[in-house]
Amino acid sequence: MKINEIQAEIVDEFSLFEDWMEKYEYMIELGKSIQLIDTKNKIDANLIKGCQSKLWLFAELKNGRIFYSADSEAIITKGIAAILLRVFSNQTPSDILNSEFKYIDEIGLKEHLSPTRANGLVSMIKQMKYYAIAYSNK
Amino acid sequence: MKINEIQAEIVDEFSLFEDWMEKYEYMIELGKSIQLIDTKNKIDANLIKGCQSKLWLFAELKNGRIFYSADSEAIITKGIAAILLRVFSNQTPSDILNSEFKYIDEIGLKEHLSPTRANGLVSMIKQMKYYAIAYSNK
Amino acid sequence: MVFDIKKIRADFPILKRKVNGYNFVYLDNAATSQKPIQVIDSISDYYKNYNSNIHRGVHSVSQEATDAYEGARIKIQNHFNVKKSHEIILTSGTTHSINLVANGFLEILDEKDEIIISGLEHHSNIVPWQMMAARNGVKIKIIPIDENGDLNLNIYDSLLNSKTKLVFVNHVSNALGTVNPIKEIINKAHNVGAAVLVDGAQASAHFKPDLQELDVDFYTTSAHKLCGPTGIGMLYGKEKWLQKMPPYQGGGEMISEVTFEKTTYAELPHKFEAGTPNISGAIAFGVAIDYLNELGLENIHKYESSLLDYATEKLKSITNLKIYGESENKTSVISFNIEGIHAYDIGTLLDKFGVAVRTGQHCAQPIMDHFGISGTVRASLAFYNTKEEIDILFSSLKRAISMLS
Amino acid sequence: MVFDIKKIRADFPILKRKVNGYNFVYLDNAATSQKPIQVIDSISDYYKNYNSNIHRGVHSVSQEATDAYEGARIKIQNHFNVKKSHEIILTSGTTHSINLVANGFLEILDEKDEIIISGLEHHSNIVPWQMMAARNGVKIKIIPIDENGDLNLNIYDSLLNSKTKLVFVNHVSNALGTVNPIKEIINKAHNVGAAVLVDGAQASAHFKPDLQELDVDFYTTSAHKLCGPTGIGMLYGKEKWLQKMPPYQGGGEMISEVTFEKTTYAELPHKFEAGTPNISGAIAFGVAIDYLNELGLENIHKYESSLLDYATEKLKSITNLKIYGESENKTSVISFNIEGIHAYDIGTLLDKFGVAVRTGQHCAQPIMDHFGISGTVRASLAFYNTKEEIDILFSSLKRAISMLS
Ligand SMILES: Cc1ncc(COP(=O)(O)O)c(C=O)c1O
Ligand SMILES: Cc1ncc(COP(=O)(O)O)c(C=O)c1O
Repeated sequence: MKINEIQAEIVDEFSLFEDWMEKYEYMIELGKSIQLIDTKNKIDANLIKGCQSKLWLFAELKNGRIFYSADSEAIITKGIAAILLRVFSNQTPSDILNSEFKYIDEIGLKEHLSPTRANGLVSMIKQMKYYAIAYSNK
Repeated sequence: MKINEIQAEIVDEFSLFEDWMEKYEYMIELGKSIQLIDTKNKIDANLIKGCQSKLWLFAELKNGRIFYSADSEAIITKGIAAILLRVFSNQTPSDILNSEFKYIDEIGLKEHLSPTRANGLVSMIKQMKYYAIAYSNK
Repeated sequence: MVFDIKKIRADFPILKRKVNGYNFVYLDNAATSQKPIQVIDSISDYYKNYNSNIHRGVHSVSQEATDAYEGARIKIQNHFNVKKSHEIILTSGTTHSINLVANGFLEILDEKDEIIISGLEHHSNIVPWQMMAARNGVKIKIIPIDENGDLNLNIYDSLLNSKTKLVFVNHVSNALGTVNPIKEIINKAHNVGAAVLVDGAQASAHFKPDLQELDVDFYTTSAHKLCGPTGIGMLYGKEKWLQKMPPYQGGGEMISEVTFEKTTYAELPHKFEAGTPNISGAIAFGVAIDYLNELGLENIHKYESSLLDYATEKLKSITNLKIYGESENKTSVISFNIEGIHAYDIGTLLDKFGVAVRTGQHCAQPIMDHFGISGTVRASLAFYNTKEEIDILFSSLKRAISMLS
Repeated sequence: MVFDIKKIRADFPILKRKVNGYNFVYLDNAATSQKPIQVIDSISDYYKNYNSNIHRGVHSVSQEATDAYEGARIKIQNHFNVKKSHEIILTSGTTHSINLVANGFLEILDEKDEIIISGLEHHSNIVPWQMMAARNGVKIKIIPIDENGDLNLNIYDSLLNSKTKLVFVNHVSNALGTVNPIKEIINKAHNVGAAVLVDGAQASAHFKPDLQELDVDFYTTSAHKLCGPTGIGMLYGKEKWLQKMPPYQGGGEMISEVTFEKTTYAELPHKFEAGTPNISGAIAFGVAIDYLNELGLENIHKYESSLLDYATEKLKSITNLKIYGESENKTSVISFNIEGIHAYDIGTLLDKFGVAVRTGQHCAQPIMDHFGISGTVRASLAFYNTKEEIDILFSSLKRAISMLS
């Protein structure tokens, strides 16, 4: 599936919820099923800066596609990270670099993705794109 | 005349004026007739601090009474200084120390005698009292 | 006086707002206080009616502004029972005040000297001293804390000696709410000839210290912590210290004469107030102090203590909730964690219910390191909070926990 | 755009007041500007609706306050055409900004280096460098001024050499209104490898400089000079310099990690913004910039120029009146004296007529020394002043002179 299609799919899923509590419960569920970073990669070098809770991100290239894995101490951060992984994982570097991450606003994640927010998710998106840059030169 | 009587007299004089302009013209006149400080005493050591215009003050004891002399670059400051001299000059140190300088408020000088005013007149009154302290020990 | 909480709350416009659809429950008072309308209006009033630069103006409006600014200094002086008004320096806040003192001692101290920092300090009372020590080589010692969040005064005794020159302690810890025994700390320091700086940022919304009676050398606070505006604070310093210390910043106001060869500095307090100050801020700081005094700091403290007891009891009924900082003597701050749940998650969900708390290290990383945690959830209460708001905190917290478990 | 002066004046509440029974004529704009209601209301709005401490909060109101504060930084960045928002440091004003830079260069420079200060500087751009030089031994050289109040650029050329590390000049002189040829000064300094700090305190209410085009290393201003509140200002610094300079103040916000052994500093701009900043001040600073841009700085400058011409001509018709500072290129400032009459007397009587001017040295004693005078009367005009007000200045001045002669 293409990045935009995945985003649309997620927006669809979230549109079923009646209130923020259902939405957050779902995010928390997503957090539990995140593509977990391997323990050997859960090191300081893979920490994302600027979060109140630790947030690790890792990426590998397989057959021209990037596969991300992550973890966070905070389950809500982890849930949003899981959504980001679902959107960007298993895509080519160039698709990742050319994508826009905008539909997601519609599911009310915007507040978590403010550049001044202390959860590091904006830095995580940046870091995901940096990986894409790095791997597109390979 | 006693200090309070002199103050009352000055208040009387000022009460004749109809507006601030007449009052200021009179103050300027008073400035011109100030008991001028002798050139040899017009030195930095006799400068009053905190004025925008230089203001010199000197005092001598004669027959148990203090005689002040002063000068200022600014004629309005000089006028008010002249009023202060008229109130306190030719008085005994103890009378000066025990006096209150309050009637003068009634003639609208108060604005010039605020502790935060940049004309140094509050410091001048302080300095006049310091002279009185110094001379009362003699 | 009866504490008329309804009337008090009506003074604070922000308390009427909604957050995420819920009534706003503001429990982040240790970060910054909310402002009563009297304080807010004093700022507008200044700009609408008598804004002007101060001190050097000959015109009437400048004089009005100067009188109001200097009047604020006198209100602060009286509030803290300070002897001379020029011992009150108006700064931009506690952080600025402490840096001013650290700069002042830069050349007074050297590598033979020692300074003591309490283990409960905010970064603002740690980093300036580390920066100073990096320049002059002073040795830094730390007073450790115990399990309850109290300073270990026995160890403090053992750190003091004739080389000790300065001691730093906050009046109240922002992370835990511990009220430190500053009188005892000051006396002991003075016995070895050391001076003491007390960081009062967290205390002054709750207490009215008598600085002469305390005999403290330096005391500082930020107006924004006590119902005043941001960008203004004060430093009290004993005259002898303020005279001894060199000026911190150079500029207008703080000099009496400037030539390119030589500059003479102005007298206190101006020596330490370079540049155009925060005039409206200072005036509103004075109004905030008036406001607190009208309510009465004793009444405030009594009311807050009962709120704290109520909240502590309720929160303790939650399984797996651990409170950090259980000093006998604390202000209305509750720092806590729920086992197995990250503070950030709790804070995020509480916010969804309209409840504002702080999460994280609270600029006091050494305390967190002491407890071996990465942070806490901190609910800090003010005199305009109510039991009903504590109930909302409690029920929202229970729902958050059940969502996160 | 037509400059609708009536509409503009209606934005400034203070202009409606009386002083000593007369209409208030405010001609002390170089000391501080008056504030439009938009700016005043933005402060109340902040405290009534979304006051909170910033950056570290997880709750919504903290996020709103953070966004507004960081939004102000971006407004400032765009206004001055700065490349990166973290090159804008929010300070408490120009004096603070310059001291921050002086501290930053304290250990970068030593007694083999030279710095150059223009002879037109405000004390805030002299004293910090003297204080720095007293510590690191740097040699200070001065660019003298000529009779018109212009800097002597030939002498400037001769002062520059490979030892020159820093050059300081204001964009506009507060005492005389001279607009300095900063582009030329910057280029020449860069030719010998020196960095330039431009003090823009007097410029930013009149011009909108393009800092990238100027290629200046540091630029600073105070919000209170440009229709913003007191207690807030900005420092622009090129990223490479800001990274090179050590932090100025220690405290909250400016660190990324603190232990008692070691502290790591946060990234730009936070490295230089220790402690709780003047949040409401920053937001209102942004609103002031919006206000000026809505009027258009070009329009403002054009209007003020015509006011200046009108006022200069009128004042020159007064016998024995001497104007100091007659540069071809000046802002709407008239510094003058009447032969045989002290500036203080003029100022005092003008005030009696409701006209506010400044008298004295204007924090620029070296300029006064240059002209061999103890001070001047300074009338400084803003875009909300009118020809009618100049007429009142003129007639009041004539009456004052006749009273004093
Ligand atoms: C040219 C110049 N530089 C610096 C300053 C100092 O600004 P502030 O007092 O806002 O720090 C001023 C204002 O008085 C000024 O006019
Ligand atoms: C104990 C303590 N000290 C210092 C500070 C720093 O105060 P400010 O940020 O106002 O400079 C704070 C506030 O966060 C504090 O709680």
